[in-house]
Amino acid sequence: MSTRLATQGRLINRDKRLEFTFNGKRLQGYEGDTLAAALLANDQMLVGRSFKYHRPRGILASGSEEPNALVNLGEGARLEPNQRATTTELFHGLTATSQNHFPSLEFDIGEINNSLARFLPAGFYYKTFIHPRFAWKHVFEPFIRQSAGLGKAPKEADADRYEHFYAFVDVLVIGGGVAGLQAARAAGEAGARVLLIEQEPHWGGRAPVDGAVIEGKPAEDWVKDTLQALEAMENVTLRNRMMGAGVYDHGYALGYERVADHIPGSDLPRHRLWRIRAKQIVTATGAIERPLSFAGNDIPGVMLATAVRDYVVNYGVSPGDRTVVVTNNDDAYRTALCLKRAGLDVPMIVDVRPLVTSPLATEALQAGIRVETGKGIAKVKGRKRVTGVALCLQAGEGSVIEEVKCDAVAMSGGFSPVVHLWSHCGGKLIWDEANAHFRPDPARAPTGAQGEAFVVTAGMASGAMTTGEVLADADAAGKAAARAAGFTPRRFAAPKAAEEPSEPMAPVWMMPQGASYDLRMKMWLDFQNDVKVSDVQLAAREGYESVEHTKRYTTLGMATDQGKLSNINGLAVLADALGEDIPQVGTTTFRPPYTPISMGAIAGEARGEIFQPLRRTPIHGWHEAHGAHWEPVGHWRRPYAYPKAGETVEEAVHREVLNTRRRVGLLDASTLGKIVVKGPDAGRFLDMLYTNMMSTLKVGRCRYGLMCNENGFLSDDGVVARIDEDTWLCHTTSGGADRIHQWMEEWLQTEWWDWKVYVANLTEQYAQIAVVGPDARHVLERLGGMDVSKETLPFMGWQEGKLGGFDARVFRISFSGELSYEIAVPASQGLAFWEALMEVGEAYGMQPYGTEALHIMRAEKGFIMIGDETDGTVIPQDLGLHWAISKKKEDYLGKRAQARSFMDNPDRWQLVGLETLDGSVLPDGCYAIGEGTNANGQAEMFGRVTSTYYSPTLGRGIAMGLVHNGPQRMGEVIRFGTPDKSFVEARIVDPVFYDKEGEKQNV
Amino acid sequence: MLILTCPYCGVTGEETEFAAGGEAHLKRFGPGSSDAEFESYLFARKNEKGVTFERWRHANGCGKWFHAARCTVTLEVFGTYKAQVTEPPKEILAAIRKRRPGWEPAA
Amino acid sequence: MSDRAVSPLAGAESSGFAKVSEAGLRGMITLRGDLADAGFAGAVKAVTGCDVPGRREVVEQGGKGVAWMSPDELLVMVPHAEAEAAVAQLSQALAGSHFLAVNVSDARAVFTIEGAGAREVLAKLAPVDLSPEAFGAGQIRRTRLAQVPAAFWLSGEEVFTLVAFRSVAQYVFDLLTVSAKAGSEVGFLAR
Amino acid sequence: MKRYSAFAIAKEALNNHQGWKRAWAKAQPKRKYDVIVVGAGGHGLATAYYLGKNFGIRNVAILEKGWLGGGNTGRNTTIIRSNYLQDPSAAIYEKARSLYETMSQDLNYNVMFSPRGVMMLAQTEHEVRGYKRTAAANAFQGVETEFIGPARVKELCPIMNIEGPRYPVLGALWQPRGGTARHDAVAWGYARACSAMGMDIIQKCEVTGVRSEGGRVVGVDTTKGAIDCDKLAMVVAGHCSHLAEMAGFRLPVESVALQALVSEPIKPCMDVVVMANTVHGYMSQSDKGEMVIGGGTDAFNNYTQRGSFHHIEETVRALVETFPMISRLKMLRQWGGIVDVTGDRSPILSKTPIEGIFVNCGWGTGGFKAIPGSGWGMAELIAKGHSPLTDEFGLNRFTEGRFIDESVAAGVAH
Ligand SMILES: Cc1cc2nc3c(=O)[nH]c(=O)nc-3n(C[C@H](O)[C@H](O)[C@H](O)COP(=O)(O)OP(=O)(O)OC[C@H]3O[C@@H](n4cnc5c(N)ncnc54)[C@H](O)[C@@H]3O)c2cc1C
Ligand SMILES: NC(=O)c1ccc[n+]([C@@H]2O[C@H](COP(=O)([O-])OP(=O)(O)OC[C@H]3O[C@@H](n4cnc5c(N)ncnc54)[C@H](O)[C@@H]3O)[C@@H](O)[C@H]2O)c1
Ligand SMILES: Cc1cc2nc3c(=O)[nH]c(=O)nc-3n(C[C@H](O)[C@H](O)[C@H](O)COP(=O)(O)O)c2cc1C
Ligand SMILES: [Zn+2]
Repeated sequence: MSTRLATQGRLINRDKRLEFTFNGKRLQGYEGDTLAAALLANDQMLVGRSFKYHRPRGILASGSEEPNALVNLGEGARLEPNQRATTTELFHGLTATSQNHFPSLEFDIGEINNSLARFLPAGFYYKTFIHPRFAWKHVFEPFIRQSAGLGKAPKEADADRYEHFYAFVDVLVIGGGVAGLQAARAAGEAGARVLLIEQEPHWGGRAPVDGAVIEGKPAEDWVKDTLQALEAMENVTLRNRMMGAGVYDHGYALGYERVADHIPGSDLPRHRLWRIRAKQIVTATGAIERPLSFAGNDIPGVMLATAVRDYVVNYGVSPGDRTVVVTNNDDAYRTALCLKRAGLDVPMIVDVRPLVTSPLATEALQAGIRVETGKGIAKVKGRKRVTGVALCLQAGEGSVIEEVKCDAVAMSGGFSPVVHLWSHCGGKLIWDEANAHFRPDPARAPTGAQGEAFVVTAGMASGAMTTGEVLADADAAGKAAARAAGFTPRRFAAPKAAEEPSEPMAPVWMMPQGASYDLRMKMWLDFQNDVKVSDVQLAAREGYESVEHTKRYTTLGMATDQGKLSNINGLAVLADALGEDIPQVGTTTFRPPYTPISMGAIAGEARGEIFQPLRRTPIHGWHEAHGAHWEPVGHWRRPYAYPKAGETVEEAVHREVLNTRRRVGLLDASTLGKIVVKGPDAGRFLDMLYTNMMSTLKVGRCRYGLMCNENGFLSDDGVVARIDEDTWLCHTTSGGADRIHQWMEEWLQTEWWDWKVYVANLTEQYAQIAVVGPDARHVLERLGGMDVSKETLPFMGWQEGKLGGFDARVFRISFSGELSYEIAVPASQGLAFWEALMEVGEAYGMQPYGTEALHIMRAEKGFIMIGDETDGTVIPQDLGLHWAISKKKEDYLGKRAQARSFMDNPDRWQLVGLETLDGSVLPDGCYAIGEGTNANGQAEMFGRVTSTYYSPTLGRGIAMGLVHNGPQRMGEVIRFGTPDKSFVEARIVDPVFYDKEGEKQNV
Repeated sequence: MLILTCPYCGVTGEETEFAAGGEAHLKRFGPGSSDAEFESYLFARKNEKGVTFERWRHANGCGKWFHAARCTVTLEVFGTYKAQVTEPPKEILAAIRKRRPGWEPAA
Repeated sequence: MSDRAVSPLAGAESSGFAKVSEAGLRGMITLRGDLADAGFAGAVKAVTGCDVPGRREVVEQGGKGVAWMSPDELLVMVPHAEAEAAVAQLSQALAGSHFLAVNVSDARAVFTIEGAGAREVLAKLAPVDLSPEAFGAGQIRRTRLAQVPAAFWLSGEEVFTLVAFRSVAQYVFDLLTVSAKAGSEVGFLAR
Repeated sequence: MKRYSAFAIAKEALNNHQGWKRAWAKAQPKRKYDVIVVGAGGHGLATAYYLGKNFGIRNVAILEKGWLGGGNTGRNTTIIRSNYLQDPSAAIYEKARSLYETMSQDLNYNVMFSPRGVMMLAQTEHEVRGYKRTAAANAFQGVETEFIGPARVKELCPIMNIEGPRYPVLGALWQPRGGTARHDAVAWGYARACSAMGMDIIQKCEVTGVRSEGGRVVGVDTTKGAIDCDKLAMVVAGHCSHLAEMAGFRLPVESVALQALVSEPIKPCMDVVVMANTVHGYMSQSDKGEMVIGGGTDAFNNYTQRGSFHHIEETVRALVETFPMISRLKMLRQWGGIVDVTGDRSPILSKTPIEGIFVNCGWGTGGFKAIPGSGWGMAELIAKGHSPLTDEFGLNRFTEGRFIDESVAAGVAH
């Protein structure tokens, strides 16, 4: 039985009872409990099922290393799968369910895998399910997938919110045990800005549980005093419930603060992800106890010895009435003594070491505990709960000497420093023979921005094993970090701890040493993923010799605990199987996060409306209020069309085209890029940027221009206006504005830095509105204030002045083929100007139109669109734009590229118009298909559709496309293939479908 | 997550304030250059495993392009310098040699 | 036509552990040129009454101000209605030299973040050390605010002025508002 | 080689699995080989395999500086599809995809090819057009794809939020027989088959120099000594520039870090692979239950196998938007790989300025799916001097300005 004790429980508040449910059962715990402690207090040792064999599993540990006790926490929009019960703080109303079983935790049909375990060794699926071929997809894989996964998949969107925080410190100390506290103190006293973080809700780590004595007082008191001292320091910040999740390059560290996990439903952000930039990082992350590998070490009731102690001391919970302790080191004796003190029975301490005479052993003997040395456990008895252990000689093959009844086993295989954070960014390890663990090699620390070491370890994380060593090491680490961050440490001595003499541990990787196969296939290394000693040995035998191969072949260490308990044991077994030394075999790579962190925290505030910036023009609100159907264009959102009640989007588009062609339309063109280029060398500069000549443009005039990249491909186009002698205004595509502005800056700063040119991106300074259609001039005349007649403002001219009282710059340019004005007014007045236009336009039937109508009208005129006719592989020559490529210029960006053999070749796909024979609309993006096939058996393709629309103006489909030698093939009928492999015939025609002579725009 | 110092505005900021811009000190080849010269200008990258000279822009800051000498294996930065030069300045070379004795720039 | 001119969010406000407001229209001029040139400094002084600020510095006085944006660029601040005139005045004063002066008032949105928690509101969004030791009065920082560029400085003891692009004004306002949500004080910068 | 089967397992089970032999032999370098392949990733191993299988060239060594399959082959998000736009790409990726269909049988090693279907979301009009174009091209390239509407997207992937709020799903390019495979198993399966043909797979053997005489390759120097060869295939992904430098030429390649992450395992909830390129993230669920997630690359050259965390952030942000239910899942592990990105983002399978040296690189962020096709073509190139699968992927395309640009339709190449 596991149960609540009447005494002990330093972390719980017995005055405050909390109710919770587990698998629907209503249970009670105390404030301060973890869910695991509360479950144990309610005798709920069985908490889940393992991944592969569905073995019954109990609570094994008391912290973040726990592999078994994973639950579905909460429900609905607050369901969180795979939550570790050992790190979940109990709160009132908590609901949890166990995972990975059907129909119930107690009776799980998946357990059949357990009886088949012999047939399911590591990597069995690589060797089977191969034949028949279709069966993998239809039978085997669905079966394997059904059994995949642990926790339930949430179905709903998350009800909580998350945020980020940027913190800059001199010294970040990770881990708030006595080592972390002392390191923070030493660094803080030196004057460094220190942030000390601890994943648990309380401070002090192991020392108070272990009964350490520091500066003559119990560790608990020393912790309290030290906390007080730290809190008094202005330059030190303490933060608990905050895990050091990862250490990255240049002193970047992630802190995962669980702000409101323990108070769900509060209005606080659930998690806060701290992005910490530290000059120096101290990892004082302690050490993790290792399990021992004996048969049945996974049966509920077998626990880590320190965990057993934690439950008794911290929560007043006893995991069992009769606990057998099995160990290879002195520390587990503390557990035995602690149980004894709590009035519980410890029938035996099983110690693999031949002779133990340390003070702790003496104390145990004095307490009346039977100590069996040189022995091990042959196997644990029981299925869903330990009922006893069989004792054997450690040196032998497992013949049972004696059976001992018990309901719990506390095991200790020694301690491994928590080196994860040290290793994330490249810190290297050394093998410590005496303690049989890897510890950080201070000579090969992670290096930072200047190549300097930026991580130091402190305490047990360094491999220090007694409280005295821990404190001395931590004090030195804190001082070293402060010094490296540019501070002078104070010369205070490190605190002293009472001596803790102990006897050396004895590494034991298998119990007993000569265990048979049957025993080895019952010795769990990775509890969650069901990897056993026999599996690692099999991997080695089959040549998966690299520790990385073993990991991937057996899945050792790949579970949610990332092998915190299993990795060292596993690689020791591997080394043994290979006959190599452990350090030679090495570890797998430690990767962030230290323990899993929520996706919500990573995404932070970026969800819903602020998932991404949404760029709005000054007229955005008007469009919204008038039913715009939106289209994302970069981060902008532009009206695609404005459907009226009862109208489809397509109908709206057609109406907008016709209305603009017949009367007058209004377009919000504010997103167009507007870049001013000024200086004595501006003309020369633009001549390099554009394929055509811009230096010769007259003041007051506009010219359409093309820009290519150095690879020769067309990258942007737009109308350039010359403002004055040394100033040009370049319009770019909406998507191109920022890119082209940066492109200009790049060339000016990095290539032609001696040219006198300044550029500025004025895109957002202006609202730009196109007034388009036969009545456009009338509308502007109504507005009044400026002469917009053909004579004063001819096609491709611009002028500045007042229009309807607004400061306006009016360009007579046309992307539709109609009489058209584009008018720029200051953005702050954009909405007012738009509304003024709507008002005077009413008499002319003016209606707004969206981007789709714009696209159709430009296609009717045969104008190219960047992104449609171009795709990054098209050069201007392909588009028949030779007229826009200056022959006179020696150079422009892209010119040399266009002289390469493949581009200089006249034999390319070139722009033409396309008309289906039946007037239908060619499908988007389809290809012209020839008769033959190529060497790879693909049909010959010799052209493709780049833009295709139904033209409301012409009442039939029109298209543009790139066709092999297209312009030489006018009139030819070619076939286009559709995705369903049928064909549509189309005739090659001139790409200008409407008003070829340009009479409509030139009025 | 690198930190870099912009030599123009002096800001020392994290990588997200900057934009990486590829190999530094490329010589532009235009009309009249050979196919090989032009191809190498556009494509043949040193892609050094070790000390590299590269371009960055202070995108979320002063907007200026600058150069950095960085190691692609350790990610340490030896220094940053202005973009208006055709080769790394002496101080930068010295800073590199200080930490990489005997290092010579690749041809 | 300033009576028809509206600021991007019409002075929207929100309050949590700091107060966030869209600060209305400001006149702003991008001025590029040789910052070390005496004539240049004179023109700036004539328009704003301020000296050319040092690297990453900002000066404000009497509703006008100048901020250092880059080695060849200043942001000149004047009342919104005076911006065009200021551009003209600068252009006249600098005529003959190589410079650029353009009105960017309407390309910007301006915010203030006020209160003891203002630093933390920004520190949730910008990768900048916002401790008082690292960032004080008279400094301007151009940086990234979540996913957009922004610049800010201290206009008072606990008042930040923040400038971003107009098109993302709503996004910036929403970001600041969420960051400032009451109860979510971090307690790191202001303890 | 002992054949793998359920029967063999049953038999071995009774023998306590003591009878299993090494999957591939431990080998020491011989003095000389007909062909040396540098790099025991998927592409190197597949190249060797098809040299042996299709051309009978078996005096082959595969040299690997670390552990075989430990490069990008062992750290990729395993997406397999062939719905590429340009002819040469569609040809090689479809060849690969079709070889994946029978790979488990061909190699007698279950690589768990899972043709569960891959969809690439269209979330802007531009993407809709791009993917319709790809579907149209694929129809005539022998690649089975389809442009599907939002309702079908939702039906295939119920956990997706197709309504936005920011970028509603307008449709998707759907390749029903795209999918995933067990990445490590691909490397192991090929290694086992190569070894069975008598080839030497030599691990922990780093090539440190390339020797040539009169413009012709004669051998390599390695950490296990000098080895001679008639032909040399460099198939080392992110390290190709480094090897090319040893041989004295430069490649149009840059090495950058690409990152990925997995969530904790949950019960099956997603039967297809989804790529969302507008917001930039992609996700699938592995047979073990983790959500396997990938995103973009760092823009600077990097050889560390670590990347910058803000890319993880962007990716996760995008996917929480697309799949709101993952918000309460947890990231279990993140990692990086060094990928080799070329000037046009398409691979290079080519002869080189040094006679006898061939390079296979530049697969960048998307070469896992190509492994068998690439090996097939590369083997033919090495054995016969050219291959229809590789002809268009030569280095000369950069001189000529003849690019194979895939980004034009899809934006990304994974
Ligand atoms: C995070 C990530 C996600 C990806 N996702 C996908 C995906 O979903 N779908 C997809 O199709 N592709 C994906 N890719 C790309 C894919 O992984 C690669 O294109 C592919 O694995 C490359 O295989 P390879 O055999 O060429 O290289 P690698 O597998 O990298 O093998 C090259 C080998 O060469 C060895 N080597 C290097 N130098 C030497 C030397 N001097 N001497 C000896 N040996 C040497 C290396 O150790 C390595 O083992 C992804 C890549 C990454 C990093
Ligand atoms: N049992 C033994 O054999 C033995 C031996 C030596 C010392 N000890 C005791 O253990 C103490 C060791 O002190 P210590 O401070 O080195 O270790 P510790 O284990 O006491 O403290 C480490 C602390 O770091 C925290 N932590 C770990 N990873 C973290 C992360 N990623 N983020 C945030 N917090 C994290 C843990 O929650 C813990 O509170 C000694 O004082 C001694 O009493 C025990
Ligand atoms: C498709 C895929 C699935 C993975 N699943 C897991 C997993 O379930 N658990 C885990 O720990 N790692 C998983 N990994 C990550 C690997 O552990 C490892 O990080 C990755 O292969 C890179 O190797 P490295 O971290 O050793 O450098 C997975 C990797 C891939 C490519
Ligand atoms: Zn700067």
